[in-house]
Amino acid sequence: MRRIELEYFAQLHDAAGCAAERRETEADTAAALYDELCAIHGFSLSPACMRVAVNAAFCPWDQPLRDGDHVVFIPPVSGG
Amino acid sequence: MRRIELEYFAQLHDAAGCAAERRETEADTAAALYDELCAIHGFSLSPACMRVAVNAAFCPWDQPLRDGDHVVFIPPVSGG
Amino acid sequence: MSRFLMADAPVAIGVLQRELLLPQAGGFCSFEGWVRQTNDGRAVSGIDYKAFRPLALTEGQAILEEATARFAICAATAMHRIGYLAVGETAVWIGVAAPHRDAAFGACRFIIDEIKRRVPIWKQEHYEAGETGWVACHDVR
Amino acid sequence: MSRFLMADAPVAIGVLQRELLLPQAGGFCSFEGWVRQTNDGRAVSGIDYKAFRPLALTEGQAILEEATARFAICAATAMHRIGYLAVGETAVWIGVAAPHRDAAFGACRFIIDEIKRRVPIWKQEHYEAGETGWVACHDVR
Repeated sequence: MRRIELEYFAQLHDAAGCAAERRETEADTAAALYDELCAIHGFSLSPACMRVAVNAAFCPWDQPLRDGDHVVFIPPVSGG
Repeated sequence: MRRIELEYFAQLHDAAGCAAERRETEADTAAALYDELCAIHGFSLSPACMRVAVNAAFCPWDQPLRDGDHVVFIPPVSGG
Repeated sequence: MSRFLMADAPVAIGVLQRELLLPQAGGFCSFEGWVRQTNDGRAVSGIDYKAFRPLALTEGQAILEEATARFAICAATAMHRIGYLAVGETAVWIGVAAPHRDAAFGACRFIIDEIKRRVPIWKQEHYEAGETGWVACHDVR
Repeated sequence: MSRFLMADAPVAIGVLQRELLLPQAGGFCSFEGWVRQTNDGRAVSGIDYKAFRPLALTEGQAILEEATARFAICAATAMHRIGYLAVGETAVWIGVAAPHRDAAFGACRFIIDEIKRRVPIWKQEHYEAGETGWVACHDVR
Protein backbone atom coordinates (compact mmCIF):
# COMPACT_ATOMS: atom_id res chain seq x y z
CA MET A 1 0.00 0.00 0.00
CA ARG A 2 1.13 3.55 -0.79
CA ARG A 3 0.06 6.67 1.03
CA ILE A 4 -0.72 9.40 -1.57
CA GLU A 5 -1.46 13.09 -1.00
CA LEU A 6 -4.11 14.34 -3.41
CA GLU A 7 -5.20 17.87 -4.30
CA TYR A 8 -8.26 18.58 -6.41
CA PHE A 9 -9.01 21.54 -8.65
CA ALA A 10 -11.96 22.83 -10.66
CA GLN A 11 -14.49 20.12 -11.64
CA LEU A 12 -12.54 17.46 -9.71
CA HIS A 13 -12.75 19.59 -6.57
CA ASP A 14 -16.51 19.88 -7.02
CA ALA A 15 -16.93 16.14 -7.63
CA ALA A 16 -14.67 15.04 -4.76
CA GLY A 17 -16.25 17.57 -2.41
CA CYS A 18 -12.84 18.41 -0.92
CA ALA A 19 -9.71 20.33 -1.90
CA ALA A 20 -7.28 17.68 -0.67
CA GLU A 21 -7.19 14.23 0.86
CA ARG A 22 -4.73 11.51 1.84
CA ARG A 23 -5.43 8.00 0.55
CA GLU A 24 -3.93 4.54 0.95
CA THR A 25 -3.93 2.80 -2.42
CA GLU A 26 -2.75 -0.27 -4.26
CA ALA A 27 -2.64 1.70 -7.54
CA ASP A 28 0.89 1.67 -8.92
CA THR A 29 0.55 4.40 -11.55
CA ALA A 30 -1.20 7.77 -11.81
CA ALA A 31 -3.52 6.24 -14.42
CA ALA A 32 -4.55 3.38 -12.10
CA LEU A 33 -5.06 5.83 -9.24
CA TYR A 34 -7.33 8.02 -11.37
CA ASP A 35 -9.44 4.96 -12.35
CA GLU A 36 -9.77 4.09 -8.67
CA LEU A 37 -10.84 7.65 -7.81
CA CYS A 38 -13.38 7.75 -10.64
CA ALA A 39 -15.18 4.88 -8.97
CA ILE A 40 -15.03 6.57 -5.55
CA HIS A 41 -15.81 10.19 -6.47
CA GLY A 42 -17.67 9.77 -9.76
CA PHE A 43 -15.18 11.87 -11.78
CA SER A 44 -16.49 12.28 -15.29
CA LEU A 45 -13.47 13.91 -16.98
CA SER A 46 -11.59 11.59 -19.30
CA PRO A 47 -7.84 11.27 -18.70
CA ALA A 48 -7.45 11.90 -22.45
CA CYS A 49 -8.30 15.57 -21.85
CA MET A 50 -6.16 15.91 -18.73
CA ARG A 51 -2.57 15.86 -17.56
CA VAL A 52 -1.18 14.67 -14.26
CA ALA A 53 1.43 16.19 -11.96
CA VAL A 54 3.40 14.25 -9.35
CA ASN A 55 5.22 16.29 -6.75
CA ALA A 56 4.33 19.49 -8.63
CA ALA A 57 5.84 18.43 -11.96
CA PHE A 58 4.02 17.17 -15.04
CA CYS A 59 4.69 13.47 -15.63
CA PRO A 60 3.45 10.57 -17.80
CA TRP A 61 0.27 8.82 -16.76
CA ASP A 62 2.19 5.55 -16.42
CA GLN A 63 4.76 6.95 -14.02
CA PRO A 64 5.08 4.57 -11.03
CA LEU A 65 3.79 6.03 -7.78
CA ARG A 66 5.86 5.99 -4.62
CA ASP A 67 4.84 6.19 -1.00
CA GLY A 68 4.28 9.80 0.00
CA ASP A 69 3.83 11.16 -3.56
CA HIS A 70 1.72 14.30 -4.04
CA VAL A 71 -0.59 13.85 -7.02
CA VAL A 72 -2.70 16.40 -8.88
CA PHE A 73 -4.89 15.60 -11.86
CA ILE A 74 -5.06 18.64 -14.13
CA PRO A 75 -8.48 19.29 -15.73
CA PRO A 76 -8.48 21.31 -18.97
CA VAL A 77 -6.96 24.65 -17.99
CA SER A 78 -8.67 27.97 -18.67
CA GLY A 79 -6.43 30.74 -17.37
CA GLY A 80 -5.54 33.94 -19.16
CA MET B 1 1.37 82.22 -63.06
CA ARG B 2 0.14 80.49 -59.93
CA ARG B 3 0.94 81.48 -56.40
CA ILE B 4 1.76 78.32 -54.39
CA GLU B 5 2.30 77.94 -50.63
CA LEU B 6 5.05 75.42 -49.87
CA GLU B 7 6.03 73.73 -46.64
CA TYR B 8 9.20 71.66 -46.29
CA PHE B 9 9.95 68.77 -43.95
CA ALA B 10 12.97 66.66 -43.03
CA GLN B 11 15.66 66.54 -45.75
CA LEU B 12 13.73 68.99 -47.94
CA HIS B 13 13.62 71.48 -45.08
CA ASP B 14 17.39 71.16 -44.68
CA ALA B 15 18.02 71.56 -48.43
CA ALA B 16 15.63 74.50 -48.89
CA GLY B 17 16.94 76.20 -45.75
CA CYS B 18 13.40 77.21 -44.78
CA ALA B 19 10.25 75.63 -43.37
CA ALA B 20 7.87 77.38 -45.77
CA GLU B 21 7.83 79.72 -48.71
CA ARG B 22 5.45 81.24 -51.24
CA ARG B 23 6.40 80.95 -54.91
CA GLU B 24 5.02 82.15 -58.22
CA THR B 25 5.33 79.35 -60.76
CA GLU B 26 4.42 78.31 -64.30
CA ALA B 27 4.44 74.65 -63.21
CA ASP B 28 1.01 73.14 -63.84
CA THR B 29 1.39 69.92 -61.84
CA ALA B 30 3.01 68.88 -58.54
CA ALA B 31 5.57 66.89 -60.54
CA ALA B 32 6.55 69.90 -62.63
CA LEU B 33 6.77 72.05 -59.51
CA TYR B 34 9.07 69.56 -57.82
CA ASP B 35 11.37 69.52 -60.88
CA GLU B 36 11.51 73.31 -60.77
CA LEU B 37 12.35 73.27 -57.03
CA CYS B 38 15.05 70.64 -57.51
CA ALA B 39 16.88 73.09 -59.75
CA ILE B 40 16.43 75.96 -57.26
CA HIS B 41 17.11 74.15 -53.94
CA GLY B 42 19.18 71.17 -55.07
CA PHE B 43 16.74 68.58 -53.71
CA SER B 44 18.26 65.13 -54.12
CA LEU B 45 15.30 62.94 -53.17
CA SER B 46 13.67 61.20 -56.13
CA PRO B 47 9.91 61.68 -56.52
CA ALA B 48 9.75 57.89 -56.89
CA CYS B 49 10.37 57.54 -53.14
CA MET B 50 8.02 60.37 -52.15
CA ARG B 51 4.37 61.32 -52.14
CA VAL B 52 2.82 64.74 -52.53
CA ALA B 53 0.01 66.42 -50.63
CA VAL B 54 -2.05 69.31 -51.96
CA ASN B 55 -4.14 71.22 -49.43
CA ALA B 56 -3.26 68.62 -46.77
CA ALA B 57 -4.50 65.60 -48.74
CA PHE B 58 -2.42 63.06 -50.64
CA CYS B 59 -2.87 63.41 -54.39
CA PRO B 60 -1.37 62.12 -57.65
CA TRP B 61 1.81 63.77 -58.88
CA ASP B 62 0.04 64.83 -62.08
CA GLN B 63 -2.77 66.64 -60.28
CA PRO B 64 -3.17 70.14 -61.81
CA LEU B 65 -2.15 72.97 -59.50
CA ARG B 66 -4.43 75.89 -58.84
CA ASP B 67 -3.67 79.38 -57.67
CA GLY B 68 -3.35 79.43 -53.87
CA ASP B 69 -2.72 75.69 -53.46
CA HIS B 70 -0.72 74.54 -50.45
CA VAL B 71 1.80 71.90 -51.50
CA VAL B 72 3.92 69.56 -49.37
CA PHE B 73 6.32 67.00 -50.79
CA ILE B 74 6.52 64.04 -48.41
CA PRO B 75 9.98 62.52 -47.97
CA PRO B 76 10.10 58.86 -46.82
CA VAL B 77 8.38 58.87 -43.46
CA SER B 78 9.97 57.43 -40.32
CA GLY B 79 7.53 57.85 -37.47
CA GLY B 80 6.61 55.27 -34.91
CA MET C 1 15.48 38.81 -16.22
CA SER C 2 12.07 37.49 -17.24
CA ARG C 3 9.62 36.53 -14.57
CA PHE C 4 6.18 35.05 -14.04
CA LEU C 5 4.16 36.36 -11.11
CA MET C 6 0.94 35.27 -9.48
CA ALA C 7 -0.91 37.87 -7.47
CA ASP C 8 -3.80 37.69 -5.01
CA ALA C 9 -4.53 41.40 -5.33
CA PRO C 10 -4.31 44.07 -8.05
CA VAL C 11 -0.74 44.84 -9.14
CA ALA C 12 0.69 48.20 -10.20
CA ILE C 13 1.28 47.38 -13.86
CA GLY C 14 3.24 50.59 -14.37
CA VAL C 15 5.91 49.34 -12.00
CA LEU C 16 6.24 46.02 -13.84
CA GLN C 17 6.42 47.85 -17.15
CA ARG C 18 9.13 50.27 -16.03
CA GLU C 19 11.37 47.35 -15.10
CA LEU C 20 11.34 46.39 -18.79
CA LEU C 21 12.55 49.81 -19.97
CA LEU C 22 16.01 48.54 -20.93
CA PRO C 23 18.59 50.49 -22.94
CA GLN C 24 18.34 48.24 -26.03
CA ALA C 25 14.55 48.09 -26.02
CA GLY C 26 12.87 50.10 -28.78
CA GLY C 27 9.57 48.24 -28.96
CA PHE C 28 7.23 47.13 -26.21
CA CYS C 29 4.17 44.95 -26.68
CA SER C 30 1.73 44.11 -23.94
CA PHE C 31 -1.43 42.07 -23.64
CA GLU C 32 -4.08 42.22 -20.95
CA GLY C 33 -6.97 39.91 -20.34
CA TRP C 34 -9.96 41.66 -18.77
CA VAL C 35 -12.99 40.14 -17.08
CA ARG C 36 -15.76 40.67 -19.62
CA GLN C 37 -19.35 41.55 -18.79
CA THR C 38 -20.75 38.70 -20.87
CA ASN C 39 -19.54 35.32 -22.05
CA ASP C 40 -21.47 33.16 -24.52
CA GLY C 41 -24.39 35.52 -24.07
CA ARG C 42 -24.59 35.14 -20.27
CA ALA C 43 -24.20 38.12 -17.97
CA VAL C 44 -21.11 37.65 -15.81
CA SER C 45 -20.69 39.28 -12.42
CA GLY C 46 -17.13 38.10 -11.83
CA ILE C 47 -14.63 35.30 -12.27
CA ASP C 48 -12.90 33.24 -9.59
CA TYR C 49 -9.41 32.15 -10.64
CA LYS C 50 -7.90 29.09 -8.96
CA ALA C 51 -4.39 27.79 -9.54
CA PHE C 52 -2.26 24.82 -8.65
CA ARG C 53 0.26 27.36 -7.58
CA PRO C 54 3.66 25.60 -7.44
CA LEU C 55 3.20 24.05 -10.88
CA ALA C 56 1.67 27.23 -12.33
CA LEU C 57 4.75 29.16 -11.25
CA THR C 58 7.26 26.73 -12.73
CA GLU C 59 5.25 26.31 -15.94
CA GLY C 60 4.79 30.07 -16.31
CA GLN C 61 8.49 30.67 -15.79
CA ALA C 62 9.32 27.94 -18.34
CA ILE C 63 7.11 29.69 -20.92
CA LEU C 64 8.97 32.97 -20.41
CA GLU C 65 12.29 31.21 -20.83
CA GLU C 66 11.10 29.53 -24.02
CA ALA C 67 9.96 32.93 -25.34
CA THR C 68 13.36 34.43 -24.56
CA ALA C 69 15.08 31.58 -26.45
CA ARG C 70 12.75 31.75 -29.48
CA PHE C 71 12.42 35.50 -30.00
CA ALA C 72 14.99 38.32 -30.05
CA ILE C 73 13.63 40.06 -26.97
CA CYS C 74 15.27 41.90 -24.07
CA ALA C 75 12.94 40.71 -21.32
CA ALA C 76 9.37 39.68 -20.59
CA THR C 77 7.14 39.73 -17.53
CA ALA C 78 3.81 37.98 -17.02
CA MET C 79 1.41 38.44 -14.13
CA HIS C 80 -1.69 36.34 -13.47
CA ARG C 81 -4.27 37.18 -10.86
CA ILE C 82 -5.75 34.53 -8.56
CA GLY C 83 -8.98 34.81 -6.58
CA TYR C 84 -12.24 36.61 -7.27
CA LEU C 85 -12.14 39.36 -9.89
CA ALA C 86 -15.01 41.70 -10.73
CA VAL C 87 -15.96 42.69 -14.28
CA GLY C 88 -13.36 45.05 -15.73
CA GLU C 89 -10.45 43.79 -13.62
CA THR C 90 -7.20 42.69 -15.26
CA ALA C 91 -6.79 38.91 -14.95
CA VAL C 92 -3.52 38.61 -16.83
CA TRP C 93 -0.84 41.03 -18.00
CA ILE C 94 2.09 40.28 -20.28
CA GLY C 95 4.78 42.80 -21.20
CA VAL C 96 7.61 42.20 -23.65
CA ALA C 97 10.45 44.59 -24.48
CA ALA C 98 12.56 44.01 -27.58
CA PRO C 99 14.89 45.92 -29.88
CA HIS C 100 12.32 45.63 -32.69
CA ARG C 101 8.56 45.20 -32.85
CA ASP C 102 8.44 41.88 -34.69
CA ALA C 103 9.98 40.05 -31.77
CA ALA C 104 7.92 41.99 -29.21
CA PHE C 105 4.61 41.06 -30.88
CA GLY C 106 5.66 37.47 -31.59
CA ALA C 107 6.84 36.76 -28.06
CA CYS C 108 3.83 38.44 -26.43
CA ARG C 109 1.43 36.36 -28.50
CA PHE C 110 3.43 33.18 -27.81
CA ILE C 111 3.36 33.80 -24.05
CA ILE C 112 -0.39 34.39 -23.75
CA ASP C 113 -1.15 31.41 -26.01
CA GLU C 114 1.08 29.12 -23.94
CA ILE C 115 -0.28 30.40 -20.63
CA LYS C 116 -3.79 29.58 -21.80
CA ARG C 117 -2.69 26.18 -23.06
CA ARG C 118 -0.42 24.93 -20.30
CA VAL C 119 -0.54 26.81 -17.00
CA PRO C 120 -2.74 25.08 -14.39
CA ILE C 121 -5.19 27.91 -13.74
CA TRP C 122 -8.95 27.50 -13.90
CA LYS C 123 -11.65 30.09 -14.06
CA GLN C 124 -15.08 29.74 -12.55
CA GLU C 125 -17.52 32.27 -13.91
CA HIS C 126 -20.13 33.73 -11.61
CA TYR C 127 -23.27 34.71 -13.49
CA GLU C 128 -25.69 37.51 -12.66
CA ALA C 129 -28.39 34.82 -12.46
CA GLY C 130 -26.59 33.33 -9.46
CA GLU C 131 -25.06 30.13 -10.83
CA THR C 132 -21.40 29.43 -11.45
CA GLY C 133 -19.62 27.40 -14.11
CA TRP C 134 -16.09 26.19 -14.81
CA VAL C 135 -14.95 27.54 -18.12
CA ALA C 136 -13.74 24.56 -20.12
CA CYS C 137 -11.95 25.80 -23.12
CA HIS C 138 -8.34 25.13 -23.88
CA ASP C 139 -6.68 21.99 -25.10
CA VAL C 140 -4.02 21.06 -22.54
CA ARG C 141 -1.77 19.10 -24.88
CA MET D 1 -14.78 55.75 -30.76
CA SER D 2 -11.25 55.30 -32.10
CA ARG D 3 -8.94 58.25 -32.18
CA PHE D 4 -5.48 59.32 -33.27
CA LEU D 5 -3.72 61.90 -31.12
CA MET D 6 -0.57 63.93 -31.54
CA ALA D 7 1.02 65.28 -28.39
CA ASP D 8 3.75 67.83 -27.76
CA ALA D 9 4.32 66.60 -24.20
CA PRO D 10 4.13 63.27 -22.35
CA VAL D 11 0.63 61.84 -22.12
CA ALA D 12 -0.89 59.86 -19.23
CA ILE D 13 -1.19 56.53 -21.01
CA GLY D 14 -3.29 55.10 -18.18
CA VAL D 15 -6.04 57.58 -18.96
CA LEU D 16 -6.09 56.66 -22.65
CA GLN D 17 -6.14 52.98 -21.75
CA ARG D 18 -9.02 53.29 -19.29
CA GLU D 19 -11.17 54.85 -22.02
CA LEU D 20 -10.86 51.53 -23.89
CA LEU D 21 -12.18 49.46 -20.98
CA LEU D 22 -15.49 48.69 -22.67
CA PRO D 23 -18.01 46.10 -21.46
CA GLN D 24 -17.46 43.73 -24.41
CA ALA D 25 -13.67 43.97 -24.32
CA GLY D 26 -11.92 40.88 -22.97
CA GLY D 27 -8.52 41.33 -24.60
CA PHE D 28 -6.32 44.39 -24.81
CA CYS D 29 -3.13 44.66 -26.84
CA SER D 30 -0.82 47.64 -26.78
CA PHE D 31 2.39 48.63 -28.47
CA GLU D 32 4.84 51.32 -27.45
CA GLY D 33 7.81 52.65 -29.35
CA TRP D 34 10.58 53.85 -27.05
CA VAL D 35 13.57 56.03 -27.90
CA ARG D 36 16.49 53.59 -27.84
CA GLN D 37 19.95 54.34 -26.57
CA THR D 38 21.64 53.15 -29.75
CA ASN D 39 20.66 52.83 -33.40
CA ASP D 40 22.84 51.11 -35.99
CA GLY D 41 25.61 51.08 -33.40
CA ARG D 42 25.57 54.86 -32.81
CA ALA D 43 24.91 56.28 -29.36
CA VAL D 44 21.70 58.31 -29.46
CA SER D 45 20.98 61.16 -27.04
CA GLY D 46 17.44 61.82 -28.26
CA ILE D 47 15.12 62.02 -31.23
CA ASP D 48 13.34 65.04 -32.65
CA TYR D 49 9.96 64.13 -34.19
CA LYS D 50 8.51 66.46 -36.81
CA ALA D 51 5.12 66.07 -38.44
CA PHE D 52 3.08 67.60 -41.22
CA ARG D 53 0.37 67.83 -38.65
CA PRO D 54 -2.96 68.24 -40.53
CA LEU D 55 -2.19 65.36 -42.88
CA ALA D 56 -0.72 63.21 -40.08
CA LEU D 57 -3.96 63.59 -38.14
CA THR D 58 -6.23 62.68 -41.03
CA GLU D 59 -4.01 59.79 -42.12
CA GLY D 60 -3.69 58.47 -38.55
CA GLN D 61 -7.44 58.63 -38.10
CA ALA D 62 -7.97 56.84 -41.43
CA ILE D 63 -5.69 54.02 -40.25
CA LEU D 64 -7.73 53.55 -37.09
CA GLU D 65 -10.93 53.45 -39.10
CA GLU D 66 -9.44 50.88 -41.47
CA ALA D 67 -8.39 48.78 -38.46
CA THR D 68 -11.91 48.96 -37.04
CA ALA D 69 -13.35 47.79 -40.37
CA ARG D 70 -10.83 44.94 -40.85
CA PHE D 71 -10.67 43.50 -37.33
CA ALA D 72 -13.36 42.59 -34.79
CA ILE D 73 -12.29 45.18 -32.24
CA CYS D 74 -14.20 47.40 -29.82
CA ALA D 75 -12.01 50.49 -30.10
CA ALA D 76 -8.45 51.64 -30.69
CA THR D 77 -6.42 54.69 -29.72
CA ALA D 78 -3.07 55.79 -31.05
CA MET D 79 -0.88 58.59 -29.71
CA HIS D 80 2.26 59.92 -31.37
CA ARG D 81 4.63 62.38 -29.71
CA ILE D 82 6.07 65.32 -31.59
CA GLY D 83 9.14 67.34 -30.61
CA TYR D 84 12.34 66.37 -28.84
CA LEU D 85 12.30 63.11 -26.86
CA ALA D 86 15.09 61.85 -24.64
CA VAL D 87 16.24 58.22 -24.52
CA GLY D 88 13.61 56.08 -22.79
CA GLU D 89 10.63 58.29 -23.65
CA THR D 90 7.56 56.83 -25.34
CA ALA D 91 7.32 58.08 -28.93
CA VAL D 92 4.20 56.19 -29.93
CA TRP D 93 1.49 54.31 -28.06
CA ILE D 94 -1.25 52.15 -29.55
CA GLY D 95 -3.98 50.48 -27.54
CA VAL D 96 -6.63 48.12 -28.93
CA ALA D 97 -9.52 46.56 -27.02
CA ALA D 98 -11.39 43.61 -28.51
CA PRO D 99 -13.67 40.78 -27.43
CA HIS D 100 -10.88 38.28 -28.25
CA ARG D 101 -7.11 38.41 -28.45
CA ASP D 102 -6.70 37.51 -32.13
CA ALA D 103 -8.34 40.74 -33.24
CA ALA D 104 -6.55 42.80 -30.58
CA PHE D 105 -3.10 41.59 -31.69
CA GLY D 106 -3.92 41.80 -35.40
CA ALA D 107 -5.29 45.33 -35.25
CA CYS D 108 -2.48 46.61 -33.01
CA ARG D 109 0.15 45.27 -35.41
CA PHE D 110 -1.73 46.67 -38.42
CA ILE D 111 -1.94 50.12 -36.85
CA ILE D 112 1.76 50.46 -35.97
CA ASP D 113 2.79 49.09 -39.37
CA GLU D 114 0.54 51.55 -41.19
CA ILE D 115 1.63 54.49 -39.03
CA LYS D 116 5.25 53.76 -39.89
CA ARG D 117 4.38 53.36 -43.55
CA ARG D 118 2.01 56.24 -44.18
CA VAL D 119 1.81 58.93 -41.54
CA PRO D 120 3.91 62.01 -42.39
CA ILE D 121 6.17 62.03 -39.35
CA TRP D 122 9.95 62.18 -39.53
CA LYS D 123 12.53 61.48 -36.90
CA GLN D 124 15.86 63.20 -36.65
CA GLU D 125 18.25 61.35 -34.38
CA HIS D 126 20.63 63.34 -32.22
CA TYR D 127 23.84 61.44 -31.56
CA GLU D 128 26.05 61.62 -28.50
CA ALA D 129 28.87 62.65 -30.88
CA GLY D 130 26.96 65.84 -31.65
CA GLU D 131 25.66 65.25 -35.18
CA THR D 132 22.09 64.69 -36.26
CA GLY D 133 20.59 62.56 -39.01
CA TRP D 134 17.18 62.01 -40.60
CA VAL D 135 16.19 58.40 -40.20
CA ALA D 136 15.28 57.18 -43.66
CA CYS D 137 13.65 53.86 -43.32
CA HIS D 138 10.15 53.09 -44.40
CA ASP D 139 8.72 52.70 -47.85
CA VAL D 140 5.99 55.29 -48.24
CA ARG D 141 3.92 53.43 -50.83
